[in-house]
Amino acid sequence: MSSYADTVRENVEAAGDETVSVNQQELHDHSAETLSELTLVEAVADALYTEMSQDERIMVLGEDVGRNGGVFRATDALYDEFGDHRVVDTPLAEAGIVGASIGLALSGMRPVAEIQFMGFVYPAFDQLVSHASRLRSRTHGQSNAPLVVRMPYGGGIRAPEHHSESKEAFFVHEPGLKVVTPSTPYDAKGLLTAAIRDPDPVIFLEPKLIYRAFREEVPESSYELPLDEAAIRREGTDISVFTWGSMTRPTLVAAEELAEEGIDCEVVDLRSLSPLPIDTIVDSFEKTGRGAVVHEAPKTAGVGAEIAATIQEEALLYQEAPIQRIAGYDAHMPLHALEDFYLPQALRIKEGVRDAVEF
Amino acid sequence: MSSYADTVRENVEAAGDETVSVNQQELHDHSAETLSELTLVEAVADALYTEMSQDERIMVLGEDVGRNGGVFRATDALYDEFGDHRVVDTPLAEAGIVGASIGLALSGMRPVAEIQFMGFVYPAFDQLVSHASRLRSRTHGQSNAPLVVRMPYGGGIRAPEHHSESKEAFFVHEPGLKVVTPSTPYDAKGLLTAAIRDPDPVIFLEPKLIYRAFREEVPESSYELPLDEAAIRREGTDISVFTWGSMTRPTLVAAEELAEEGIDCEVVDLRSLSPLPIDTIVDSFEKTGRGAVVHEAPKTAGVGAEIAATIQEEALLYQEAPIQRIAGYDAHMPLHALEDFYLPQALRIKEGVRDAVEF
Amino acid sequence: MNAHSSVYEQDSNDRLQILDPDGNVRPDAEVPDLSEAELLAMYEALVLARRFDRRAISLQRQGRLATYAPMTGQEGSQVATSYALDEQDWLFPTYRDHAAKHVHGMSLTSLLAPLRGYREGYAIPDGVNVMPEYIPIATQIPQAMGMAWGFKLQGQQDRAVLCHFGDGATSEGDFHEGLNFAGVFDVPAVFVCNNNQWAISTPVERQTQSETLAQKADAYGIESVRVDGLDPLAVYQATRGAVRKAKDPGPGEGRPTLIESLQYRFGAHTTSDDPTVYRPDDAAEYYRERDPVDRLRGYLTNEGILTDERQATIEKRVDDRIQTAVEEAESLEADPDDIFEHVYDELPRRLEDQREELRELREKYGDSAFSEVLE
Amino acid sequence: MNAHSSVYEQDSNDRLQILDPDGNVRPDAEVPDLSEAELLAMYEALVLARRFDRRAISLQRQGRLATYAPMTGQEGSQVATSYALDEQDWLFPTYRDHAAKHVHGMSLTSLLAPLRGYREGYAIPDGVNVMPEYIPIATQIPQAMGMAWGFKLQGQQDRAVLCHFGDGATSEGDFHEGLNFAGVFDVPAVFVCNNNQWAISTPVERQTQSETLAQKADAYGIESVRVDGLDPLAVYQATRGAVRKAKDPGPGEGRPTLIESLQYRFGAHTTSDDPTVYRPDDAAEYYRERDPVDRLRGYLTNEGILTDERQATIEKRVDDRIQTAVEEAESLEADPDDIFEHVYDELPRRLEDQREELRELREKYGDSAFSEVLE
Ligand SMILES: Cc1ncc(C[n+]2csc(CCOP(=O)(O)OP(=O)(O)O)c2C)c(N)n1
Ligand SMILES: Cc1ncc(C[n+]2csc(CCOP(=O)(O)OP(=O)(O)O)c2C)c(N)n1
Ligand SMILES: [Mg+2]
Ligand SMILES: [Mg+2]
Repeated sequence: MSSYADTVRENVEAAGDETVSVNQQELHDHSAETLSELTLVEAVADALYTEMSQDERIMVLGEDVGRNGGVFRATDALYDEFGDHRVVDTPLAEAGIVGASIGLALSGMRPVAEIQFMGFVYPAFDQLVSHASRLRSRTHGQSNAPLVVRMPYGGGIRAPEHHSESKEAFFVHEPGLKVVTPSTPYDAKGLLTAAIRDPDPVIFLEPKLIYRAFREEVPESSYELPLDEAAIRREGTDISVFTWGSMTRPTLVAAEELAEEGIDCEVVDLRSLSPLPIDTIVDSFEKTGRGAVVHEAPKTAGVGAEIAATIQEEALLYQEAPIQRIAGYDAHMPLHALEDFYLPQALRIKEGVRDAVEF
Repeated sequence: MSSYADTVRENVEAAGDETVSVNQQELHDHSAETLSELTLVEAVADALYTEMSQDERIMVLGEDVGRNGGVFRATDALYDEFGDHRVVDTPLAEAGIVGASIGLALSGMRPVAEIQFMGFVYPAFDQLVSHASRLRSRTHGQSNAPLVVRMPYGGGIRAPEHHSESKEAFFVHEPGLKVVTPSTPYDAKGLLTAAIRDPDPVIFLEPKLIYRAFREEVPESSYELPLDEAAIRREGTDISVFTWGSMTRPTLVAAEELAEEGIDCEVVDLRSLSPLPIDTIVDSFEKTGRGAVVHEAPKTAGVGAEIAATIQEEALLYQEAPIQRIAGYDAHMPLHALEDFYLPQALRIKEGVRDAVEF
Repeated sequence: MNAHSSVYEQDSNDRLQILDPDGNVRPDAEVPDLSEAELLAMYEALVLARRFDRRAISLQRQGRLATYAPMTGQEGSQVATSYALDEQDWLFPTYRDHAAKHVHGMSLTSLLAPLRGYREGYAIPDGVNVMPEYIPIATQIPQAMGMAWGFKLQGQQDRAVLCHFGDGATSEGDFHEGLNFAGVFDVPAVFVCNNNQWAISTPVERQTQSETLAQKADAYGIESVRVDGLDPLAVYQATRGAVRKAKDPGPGEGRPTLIESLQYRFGAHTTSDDPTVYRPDDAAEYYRERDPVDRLRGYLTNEGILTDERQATIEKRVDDRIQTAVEEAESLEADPDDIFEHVYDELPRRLEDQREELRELREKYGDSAFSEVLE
Repeated sequence: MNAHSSVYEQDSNDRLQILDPDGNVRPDAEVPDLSEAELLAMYEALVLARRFDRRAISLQRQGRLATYAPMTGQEGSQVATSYALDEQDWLFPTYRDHAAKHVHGMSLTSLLAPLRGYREGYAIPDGVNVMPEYIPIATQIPQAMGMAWGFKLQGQQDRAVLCHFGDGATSEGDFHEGLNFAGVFDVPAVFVCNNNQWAISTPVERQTQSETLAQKADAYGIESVRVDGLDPLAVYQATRGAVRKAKDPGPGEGRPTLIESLQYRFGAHTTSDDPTVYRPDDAAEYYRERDPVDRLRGYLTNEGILTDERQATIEKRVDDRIQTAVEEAESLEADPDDIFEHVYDELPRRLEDQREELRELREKYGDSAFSEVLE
């Protein structure tokens, strides 16, 4: 197992070297920077730390984010540094957390709320879709709710029921919300920084499967990545594979293995799910003429459907095969004995890509 | 205006005669039946009344469903007939209403909960997606939650903010829930009856725009329509237009007008949004080779995306043009001065269909 | 007659009252420290509210306004709570709190605009600290709490937040979560429960088995007060006290307060509602005898502050202002581009495309083509 | 030391207690009417719970179980509440209420199965009235209320529903809505708040400003009781009384009851949690001296009901049962088809296709191909 994991890591890092760095250079000159080797979850904590040091309005609130530093340590060290007025353990009440955050934002604060797991965001769904998302349009652009709601999402960690949710589509369907998810430590810091500074409400999905999967050099100072741009993680000519968050790594693994079979995949890490980076999606697809989407969420009415629908809308004449949706099944995530059979992984990704290529 | 409305009515009824009746005859022999001319909302009340008369386990609960008979009179007369133990005004709390309904179902009752407007279902979202939908799979098939959650949905009635929601996609994306919506009084009674008798939780969306738009003959006795079958409202050869609920009528109007231009639309009223009647969708599309979806909800990640994605998956070789999504914009429903510009109506439907046909 | 209203009918001592039904000061009651001018202004706001209500209902019947939630009988409490605020304080209203919004700075035109279908009325003009009306019940409560908390965190000691909601709202989870946070974070907020005894057709005794709504505050360790919501002076006093305490609590005092303002919904829930279906109007007579407008008028007349002449001036002025606002609201025009403009700070590509699509359609077919009957 | 635990430390009279820390009957206390056999059975359940907990933690450390929520210190209350139920009553447990489930009929193997990743442990065997554990906090409360309401509506006077939740759960909207409905519809439910003073790292005094959790019942017009949750006899008595009242309330009594069972979480929140990060363990010593297992043992020994020999027999029997359950749980096998089978009563076409797709992949590549490391 560990040698496989090592392979995964090498592959991903190799792929990363080629492409992420391109991306990084555009935005950020590494040479003059102090860099740390961080995991994704450390990069989240680092982004919070860096931003909170620079902007007093920023506060973190949620369940167990204080002394405990969050159940995943994503708010580690913040409590000691910034104290219990800016790093606040709230009562156990998600609607309260998000409702409070909206009010805090209105008062001039910049709240970053943590929902302990995506499966527990539903009590706050009303505050998000009826208010956070609408405040700007309701007030005719005169007011807004600049808040970030962070939550770990996704499966693969042998967690109990409700701890593996991946329902990004719920938020993508609601106008007025932005939805982003990083797949690398570097992106985690850059995207979270941008999310905090963004004037609109941002749902920040953290792929907990890869919270600690690998380390990457992350600048110690602050930097932003755009909230609406995809990253091409691997260039290829035969097929465009769209994915995000925790599915990026298995997709890259599959891509390398498919390369050995002679199938050259372009892997697009969307990063932003709302607004969708439509131009990048369409450009990539027009280049390859074939496509697949990989996500953990149930297939039906997932974000994969939107991507397929958009492509056939904008690039039908380029389309040589059905866009494959390699996704969670239309069932709930099983308990962990069957988890491996539910989640897409390199095996299913390869199979789906072959189907598209051989069509 | 009223002559226009009359046209709409005639067209719809004409279309209805051709197709719905086929459907009806299969299930139900009209000849021996007492029929009433009912509106859609009356058919809802009638279904409740008929079922409650036959099955003591059925109860209705929600805000103002009792003496007041519901804000739309969908539970009219039930209180007087069945009393305050079976027609229950609850406290103002949607999570309470749905949570209670799950418990009632577990106790052996057959609860039919009303959510006053779809825009107010979000406080109950957690109970629906974390529990109602999962009880069967969680218990390995040993338990279930046979409950119906009725709610008026959609716009076009000059209602205040939050009163025009159409977010069926949220429920379609959640495994374990069934989602149906009628577009005629006959279907309203047949589908609601089936929903009440169904062993799974059913989200029953009522198109309030057409609650009282027209009358139709509805048998007085009880009958069921299948929960997973679409109805072809108009047969045609040039393009398949998929829609449901309140968008069915403007779609049929558009179809008749397009017929005069020489475009022959097949109009498929999906009725069931989850599970989707995939075979009917694909069969119709394979016949016409072109498609459009009409819905009120925002376009992005709406049910239209799923339909387009499914078609290109299953019938790409038949596809001659992009499937057009004629949908609400990716914005919140504006207040009513701009409502007409937001909702799809015959104008936009025709335009979209022409785009598909002329592609 | 329900439990609450019968308690209420005893004019009992379980709530703060200053004026008796005729506007006489009750024995032992102390009139709040308000100048004649202030009292008259408050009274004028009451008259305005009452006449605005009547006008709005009539406009709705003529099809010139959409569904409207009347406030007759409740405007005394609304006006008094807003009078008790300082300018820098914030107000979170519901769909019924027209008078509260107006007294705290919202123009009458803004009140009418959403009823004509324009979001412009929900904009928050600079310097006016009034949120748009909240329609999803109780959702404003955690938000108001959050704003109050934010002011406290930012050291803005002189700011409080006042949040309105109804009796029905106390059943929602958001009420519970908001008030519980308020207690834990000791925020400068005043929660005003406008117990008009009905949530559409549901009487308050079907809403909860709790004897009073005020006592729900104990569950959060916060203080509460019950006040006669038909007595504007009592409501003013209770609210003013709560606002002061929010900003500058005494030793051992908490900042937040729950005020249960006991009222009665004189009319229909909204213009779409027909209360005769579900409530016998036994109680109406009783409450009409305690009408807040008449009551303050009685007091001011007794005190010699209000004369017939002044009354006439007030009525005239108020009617003129309403008339102007109606005209302004009726001359508003909506721009379909607005659908897209304020969804995000910047227009994403897809919304831009959609705006373009709509523009083209309008160009091609004209705006009137959009007003088809959908059903 | 937080406010609640210091109150607690006074062994004060604000809660029901029967045994003192050493298991002696307190002056004025009355021992519930339980036979020797019943007392011994209860004790055996306690020993089982304690040893099950230890075993589960150790299995988790060996990687043989997934994350586990320990109950040490809380099993006395769990066992006693379930003993107070009649067989036909229903139980709504959380992820921590292993002993409560077992005493009310769930096999030990079923308790372990979900921790091995099998939904089979969440099935509800015929005649066992225990719901699967609720993980989303407080969501069980309105459901338990609904079930109790349903029994009442169906005239099943002999059934009550008992619903467990933690101190943290009292902050959720679902607690509020569920208890409020319970009051309004007067349902035969017993709500047991297991106040172990911590919600993961959050102490109960940060959860609410309310002085007690029991007093929250006033907001719903329902009765409440505080009980020493480390005293199994007191918990039994309080719960038994509440169950009786649920089924057959006296004049003026309501059916529902909120029981605040004061406990202390001796260990970590779950096996993934490290409490040393956030709580000084000053309080542990105090509570360990009041350990519920030792306390009942003390009482039974004092009474001559429990001998060393019996103790040995019990321990042996209990360990054997646990061992058998572990073996059974470890021999369970999962069928990937299960992913699809129970989503709906009947398999819709798309799920059928997906089941087929997975079957084909398994056939082609073998099941082991699915256990790739994803990260
Ligand atoms: C979450 C939610 N559920 C339902 C509704 C529909 N609704 C509008 S007003 C109302 C009654 C509100 O009663 P109350 O809180 O007492 O306020 P009042 O109208 O009496 O001022 C209801 C049920 C809503 N607006 N929001
Ligand atoms: C709705 C929801 N939010 C958050 C969580 C994560 N979580 C699991 S247990 C827990 C603390 C629960 O505390 P309490 O109710 O006191 O029960 P205890 O664990 O102490 O028995 C939290 C926050 C959850 N399971 N559900
Ligand atoms: Mg009310
Ligand atoms: Mg606890």
